[in-house]
Amino acid sequence: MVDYYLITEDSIDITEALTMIDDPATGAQAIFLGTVRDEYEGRKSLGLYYDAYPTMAQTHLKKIGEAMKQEFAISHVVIIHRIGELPVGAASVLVAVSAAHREAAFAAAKAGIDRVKSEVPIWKKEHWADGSSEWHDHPDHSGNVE
Amino acid sequence: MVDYYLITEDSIDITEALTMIDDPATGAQAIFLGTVRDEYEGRKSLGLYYDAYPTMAQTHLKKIGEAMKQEFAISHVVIIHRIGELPVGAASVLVAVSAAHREAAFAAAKAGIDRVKSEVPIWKKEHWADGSSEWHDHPDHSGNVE
Amino acid sequence: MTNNGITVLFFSFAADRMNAREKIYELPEPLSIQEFFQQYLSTGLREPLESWLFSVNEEWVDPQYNLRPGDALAVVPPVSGG
Amino acid sequence: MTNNGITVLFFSFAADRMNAREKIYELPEPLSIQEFFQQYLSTGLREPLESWLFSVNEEWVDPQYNLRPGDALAVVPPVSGG
Repeated sequence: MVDYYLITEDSIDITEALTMIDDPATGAQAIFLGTVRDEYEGRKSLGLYYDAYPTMAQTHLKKIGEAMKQEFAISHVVIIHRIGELPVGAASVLVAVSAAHREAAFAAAKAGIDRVKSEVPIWKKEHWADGSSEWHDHPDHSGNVE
Repeated sequence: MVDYYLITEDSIDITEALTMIDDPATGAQAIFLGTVRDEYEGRKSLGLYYDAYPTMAQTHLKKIGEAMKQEFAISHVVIIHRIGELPVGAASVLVAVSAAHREAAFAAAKAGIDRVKSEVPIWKKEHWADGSSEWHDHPDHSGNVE
Repeated sequence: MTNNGITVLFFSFAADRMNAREKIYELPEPLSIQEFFQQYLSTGLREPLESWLFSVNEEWVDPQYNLRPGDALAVVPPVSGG
Repeated sequence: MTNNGITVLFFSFAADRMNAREKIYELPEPLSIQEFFQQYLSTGLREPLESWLFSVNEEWVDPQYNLRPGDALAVVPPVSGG
């Protein structure tokens, strides 16, 4: 029955997150779990490196969670973003929400992950299967390797 | 990397469900977990008894999952509904979906739980804190105890 | 069960009203679900035909379905899972 | 760090281009972020001022912000988390 926001290099524990949002008054838990894919825009990938401004990113996760609680009829929020080197299949981000009813839980979780992806100072570098690497935010975008 | 549909009296293991929908090609997992609340329509509750037509209910869960895979760009589905006596806080239903992208994952999970709640032959009886019990589907609805 | 026996399944408050989750009925003549319901179930169930869904051998059927010996008929109240 | 030193943080491809995640600059005179960027960073970062967000001491600021000794300035590329 707490809200919790974390930037971490450790693996994400979804069971622990569910314990944190647990509340006898809530009947609906919506959870989004983002994992590292084996391809991006059709190109094979081995994994991602996540860079971050950790203190500011964590503060921003909290801002997002507090805004979610203002905007939606939800009870508790956990947002965790893992950083560092992540292989394909590893969980990079978790947004977990508990609410009395499912409509609010879904809407809040969706808004939460959208904002995490667009607002939090975190950057990812793709490790392509051909051995090169590329930042997703690099201005030369696709094909460039620096 | 399987689809899985189950009616069970055992507790729901979300970690196991995530393993089943796991796939290196998917980056988005949306999970809905329904739990037993401590009140219903403002009245204190101690828990729920879930009755079911188990074989038909499980067939129906599979139909719902297969329809979700037709309608949304998702990879794998797990739907589990627990039946029997459940105390407040226990998980009664899980819908877990993996997809390449989050929009499809959220839309499919939402559609899935909506259909589970409206279509599957499962019925719940509320155990009120005053010691009486009442079926949610009872025609006399609120206040009646049979 | 004799040649003309059908098994009927009850759930939720319907099982309470029938004091049974499962009953076997002997039908002296072929009946549709609608006819069977009026003759054998309506008094005990106390809700009209329109209140129920029916399945036979785990497939949804409408009340015009003609019951056959050995059928398992389920009398299904409005669902309330989740 | 002397009295006029500011710390500048770089991330992602900006850190690659600057060959550093953190640098300390000595400012002989007070400068806004915009002025500091043009004199000290634009050559190395190779992207115009408009490409970046800035924070000072972990609060977002605009490029008109006047840098003060001891400030920690972060040069923030478009985010790509999740």
